[in-house]
Amino acid sequence: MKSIPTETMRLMYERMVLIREVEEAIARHYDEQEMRCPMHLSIGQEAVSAGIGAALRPDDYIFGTYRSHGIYLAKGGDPKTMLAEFYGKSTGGAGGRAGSMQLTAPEIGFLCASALVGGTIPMAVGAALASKLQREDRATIAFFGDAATEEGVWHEAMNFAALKKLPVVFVCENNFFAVYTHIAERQPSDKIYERARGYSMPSLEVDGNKVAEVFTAVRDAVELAREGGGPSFIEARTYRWREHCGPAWDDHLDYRNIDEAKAWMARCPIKQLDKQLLEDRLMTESELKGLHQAAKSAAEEAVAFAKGSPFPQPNELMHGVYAP
Amino acid sequence: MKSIPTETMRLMYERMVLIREVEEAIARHYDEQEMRCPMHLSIGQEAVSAGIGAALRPDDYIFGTYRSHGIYLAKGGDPKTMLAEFYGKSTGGAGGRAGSMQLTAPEIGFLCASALVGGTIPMAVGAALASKLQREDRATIAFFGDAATEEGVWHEAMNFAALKKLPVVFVCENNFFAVYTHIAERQPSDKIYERARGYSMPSLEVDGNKVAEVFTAVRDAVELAREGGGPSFIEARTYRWREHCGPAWDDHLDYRNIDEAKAWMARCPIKQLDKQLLEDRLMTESELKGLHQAAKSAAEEAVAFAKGSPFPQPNELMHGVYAP
Amino acid sequence: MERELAYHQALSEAVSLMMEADERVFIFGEGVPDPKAIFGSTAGLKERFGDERVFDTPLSENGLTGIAIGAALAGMRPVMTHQRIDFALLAMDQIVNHAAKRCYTSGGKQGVPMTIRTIIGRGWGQGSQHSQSLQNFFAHIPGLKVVMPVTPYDAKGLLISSIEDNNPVMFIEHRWLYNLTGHVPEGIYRVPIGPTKVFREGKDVTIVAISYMVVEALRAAEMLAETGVEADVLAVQTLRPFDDSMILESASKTGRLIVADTAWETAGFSAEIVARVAEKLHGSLRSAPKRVALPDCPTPTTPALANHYYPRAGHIVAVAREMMGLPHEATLSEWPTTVPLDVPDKNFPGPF
Amino acid sequence: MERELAYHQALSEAVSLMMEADERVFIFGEGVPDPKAIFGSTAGLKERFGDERVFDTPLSENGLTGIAIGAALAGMRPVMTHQRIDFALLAMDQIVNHAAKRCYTSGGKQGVPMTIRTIIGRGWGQGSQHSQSLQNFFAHIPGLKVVMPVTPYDAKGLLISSIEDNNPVMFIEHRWLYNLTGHVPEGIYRVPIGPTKVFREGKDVTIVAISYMVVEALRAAEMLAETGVEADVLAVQTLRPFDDSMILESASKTGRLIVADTAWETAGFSAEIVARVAEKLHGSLRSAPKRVALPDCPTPTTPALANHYYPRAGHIVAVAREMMGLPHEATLSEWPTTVPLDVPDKNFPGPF
Ligand SMILES: Cc1ncc(C[n+]2csc(CCOP(=O)(O)OP(=O)(O)O)c2C)c(N)n1
Ligand SMILES: Cc1ncc(C[n+]2csc(CCOP(=O)(O)OP(=O)(O)O)c2C)c(N)n1
Ligand SMILES: [Mg+2]
Ligand SMILES: [Mg+2]
Repeated sequence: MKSIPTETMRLMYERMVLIREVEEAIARHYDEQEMRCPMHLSIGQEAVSAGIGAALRPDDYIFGTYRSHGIYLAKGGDPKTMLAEFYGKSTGGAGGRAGSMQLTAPEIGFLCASALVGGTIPMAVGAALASKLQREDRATIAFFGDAATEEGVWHEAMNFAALKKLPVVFVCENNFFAVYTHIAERQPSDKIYERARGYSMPSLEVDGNKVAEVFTAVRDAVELAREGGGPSFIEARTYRWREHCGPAWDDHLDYRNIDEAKAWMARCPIKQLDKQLLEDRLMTESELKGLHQAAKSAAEEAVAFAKGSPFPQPNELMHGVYAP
Repeated sequence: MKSIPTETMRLMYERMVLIREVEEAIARHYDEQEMRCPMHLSIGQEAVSAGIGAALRPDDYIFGTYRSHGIYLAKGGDPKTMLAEFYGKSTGGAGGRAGSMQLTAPEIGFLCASALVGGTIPMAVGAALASKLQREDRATIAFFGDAATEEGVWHEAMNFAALKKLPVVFVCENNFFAVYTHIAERQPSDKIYERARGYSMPSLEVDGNKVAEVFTAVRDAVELAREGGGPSFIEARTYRWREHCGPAWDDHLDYRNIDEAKAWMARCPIKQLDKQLLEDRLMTESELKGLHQAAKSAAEEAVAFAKGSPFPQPNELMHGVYAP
Repeated sequence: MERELAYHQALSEAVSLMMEADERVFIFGEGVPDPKAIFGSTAGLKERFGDERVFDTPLSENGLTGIAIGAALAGMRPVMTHQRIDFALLAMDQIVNHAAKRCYTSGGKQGVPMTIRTIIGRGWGQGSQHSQSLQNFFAHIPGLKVVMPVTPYDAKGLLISSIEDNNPVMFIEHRWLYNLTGHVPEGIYRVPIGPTKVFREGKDVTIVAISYMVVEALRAAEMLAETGVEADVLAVQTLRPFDDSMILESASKTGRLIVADTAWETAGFSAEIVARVAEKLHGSLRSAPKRVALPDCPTPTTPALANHYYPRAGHIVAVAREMMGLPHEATLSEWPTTVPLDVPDKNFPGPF
Repeated sequence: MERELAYHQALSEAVSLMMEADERVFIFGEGVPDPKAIFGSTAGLKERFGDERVFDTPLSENGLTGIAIGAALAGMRPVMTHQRIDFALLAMDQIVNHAAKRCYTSGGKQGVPMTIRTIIGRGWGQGSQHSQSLQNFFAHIPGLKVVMPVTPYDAKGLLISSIEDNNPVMFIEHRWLYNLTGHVPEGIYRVPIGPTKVFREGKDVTIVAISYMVVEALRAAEMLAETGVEADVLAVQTLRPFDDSMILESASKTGRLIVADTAWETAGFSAEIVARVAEKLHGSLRSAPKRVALPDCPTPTTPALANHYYPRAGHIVAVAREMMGLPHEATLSEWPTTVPLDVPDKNFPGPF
């Protein structure tokens, strides 16, 4: 296994912190009822996004889900336009038409997110097909949750990608839950990567709370894809901290094992890396503090920018239904 | 492996011959343009149907495809009402509303066929769920072709059946083609049973031209289902002789390897059993001849019955859109 | 005093009573037994009937719908849920190609006694993929029945009729009706699938509304009454089989027709209603019929645009007054900008 | 003398020319390169452009549609086929929830330049699952374009326009038009998406028809002409965006409207056309508008019933004469029982 350059470790740490701080800011401000759209946070799952983002080139593609703040930021997305979108402002990435669930940013290669579980998986395969036809060595990431693999379209997309040996990497963020429903009520086994083996492509499992593991797996899969080696499947096992949709804690609803939840939180992807970076002397206490401070103010700046931006005008309602 | 009772072997032989003769009769009469509906023949694939039929109780269920003449007859369906249906007569199983593609016979437990590839697979799982809720030890067969496993709904049905350990047996009739398209253009591997292993259920491959192999596999799977052991997957590898839809030979279209086709025909499921039955002295030459003759006349009787039956009346057009 | 229940309570009571009365009835779907219990509409069922007859599922909309069909063919009476009608788009093959065809293509031998509960909604940033009103897809298909209850009373009575029906019923609820309360009798009673329901009588204009738009239509009728205009308000609670008799009767009485739908105007069910009246009451309308429905664009998430996307009582009032030849009254047709328009009531926290 | 092509040849020529002109164009779908080549409509493409740009697929309608969307978002111009519109029901999530929403929900940043070729049909025992006319599903959805060409000339010109369009186009062909021949110019030309096309002019009655029903409408016009009734025959070749201007013009001229559709009458696009005229031409029709479309039942396979299920020229004639106050002429409205009615022409061997 190739070692990971220091600046890559720093970058991933920085991005995990940014994701955490931006989502904490969303959580702080959400009850003001100014972000009037459903919001699915990635707090606790930052390592998966950061690991993916650091393994990609700017021209690579990502297709995500309604829970994509993390990969948007990890791919280099601007917090300002994202928050403005949540606030429904004309400065938002989609001018207030997408909200959080359909966050899209073609300018950074984040081609589509969907409020439909599994909806973007075949699109990712289609983008990979395009890259192949275009003779480009671009890689595409299909990013989705554990329950998305229960949708028939996942199967169809996996089969086609394997058949045509397309440059796509399927990254399944397995947090064991679909809303309040544990995977045990949805699949006969929670080892999704084993089922994926049936599709004639490399398939492995990584600790989704260890950013280095995620990065290494995605980097290797992306390399394989660029070389024409076809698709891969990666299951990143992690855990959602807050409620499925919204900023609150929902353990009082008693749908999941509280000890299990605590154990996962103790394995916070950021804290784990904190320790390591300090032990390995890659960063100092104060540098880390600095990063957290910077991220926090970037987040609040984004909120301020969003709040200060104008709403779209009523006469814009019908704009953009069709492309010219 | 438990041995197969002589009368079961005879029964399966008898049914294979009946299927062959009935379909040959259809082929003979089709050009008269009186059977005005698409027709998908099972000639060459009789062993799969016969093996399934002999392994079932009358109260077990089957869900099929648009290529279901074989399993209909193997489950004990009446050739007369089937032919009458093809001729669009009121004596047809569905009074002329279903034709061949949606052949249905609840009276023999053949609950549904569909012109949509894969369409009945989840229904079979649902019927199995019903049996479980009803505390009955009934088994259900989901019968479909190789291409049906490319449909997302196959994946969804497999996952749910495994999750709930339902008494259903998935029998995939792999004849390597979807219309003119070879499986190599549709799936990364032609070993479908290997992919099925990813669903936490027993999965095996059998020679679909050897009725004894099919019977044994289905019998064991059905037993497992009755005992609450959950679903199984069986891939029966066989070959279609005539064109995908219609009675003609279409090798002039040059879409498949003619030697491969010849090799499969040399392995005719009926001829193979002929030899064996004679060698094992289970039947005599004349008995066999007798069976063929009987089947042939049963087929022609069915055609005569169909031709002699009345058409439905115009005022019946809107009958049966809704159940009372 | 009469017992009052909320719409969502009426729904769970209907299922509970039917599960008690008929062991062939069971209910399943994504989230059915979870803490939120489909916005409360399946609350208590799992505790009451156990997890064999009340269960959660994988995310497999098409497969699950086929499973329901198969169970129905094998003698059960499944009730399944698609929490949003947008998700039902994944199940169109099973609903349209299979459930709707089975009875006819079996020569009438087989029924498919299944009920598909699904929800439409509006507002609160749900956006283009979580707020569609696709009832006309199903209303177009022979072999299906399509029911859209408005009140708690009708929700319970129609759900019971749907579960007892031997055909596939698309039972389409509206999220903004879930907290609506009203009288709901105890025990099993039936509201027949079919007839259009008269909510209010008036001689001047006929307002035919679907689902939540009935609420807006009744508000509009109130506002109109204040200015001396009396409206007939009719609710089409069954889109298929569609019974237009009450509508024709009312429209021939008032000579004016407004159709208010939650869906897009173009090619929606509101067109069918207008067409029926045009065909069957030719020459008897005093003014051109009009539809109050959605413009031809996907749902925007921002309230700044959504506020101008969704029709409300004020729009209906404006149309009615124009038909009556009365001057435009801004105060009646403009909406208050003080309260948020993207929630059913001001206590609604969102998200849906 | 002018070059004549069959409808299916016009289709393959359009794709061939576009693939030659624009390397971003490719075509795929179940059976596209096989010996039957989608009833001839993709004939020669694989030989010409190779199996990377012309390929067969697994049976995965929803996935393949999503793949086309993804390729379009990544700079390609996919043309995909669903050989029967019934199969497209498996892809409704990708078409309606995704393709149709992408441009709007990206704030206009993204287009989805994809063309979905799909076929509707009638007769020859195809039955309830292989002969539906589901155009109204798509006509109801903002963000989609819906095109239904009638002649070989329009098939080629509209397919070229569709492939060049930056939006998802549902391109709906009719199996019974495939052998229709007509003049088709060489090279690339465009027929604009949008306008309704006038096929024949007459002062007495307006017949608006969709897809194959235009053929029946023209036959009806012939028959009517023999009895002195002159019909305007208009073809709606674009259902979305729907331009009703020509229809309004014609209907206000003749004062009589008949709408002939291949789909079910209830909740079909024919209702939208009638509703538009009712709303915009109130009081100017001399007789009630009428729809000639399918009754509320699934398609039976037996010709004995199918013959009474599908509308033909005779039905249109009967309706027109009734509108004109002319006596019913059995000889005109009854169909010949000598020839089979379930095939487009007597040479048709079936199956489809
Ligand atoms: C097709 C579809 N079915 C159901 C839903 C409702 N829903 C939204 S998110 C979700 C859970 C998905 O779980 P998973 O894929 O594991 O992703 P996670 O939320 O855990 O990140 C469900 C059921 C939906 N949005 N789309
Ligand atoms: C959903 C769907 N897609 C496509 C078709 C067209 N079609 C009919 S049969 C067939 C081939 C199916 O092959 P397979 O499942 O292997 O069964 P076989 O015909 O070989 O018995 C196809 C593509 C269809 N009927 N339904
Ligand atoms: Mg999850
Ligand atoms: Mg096959």
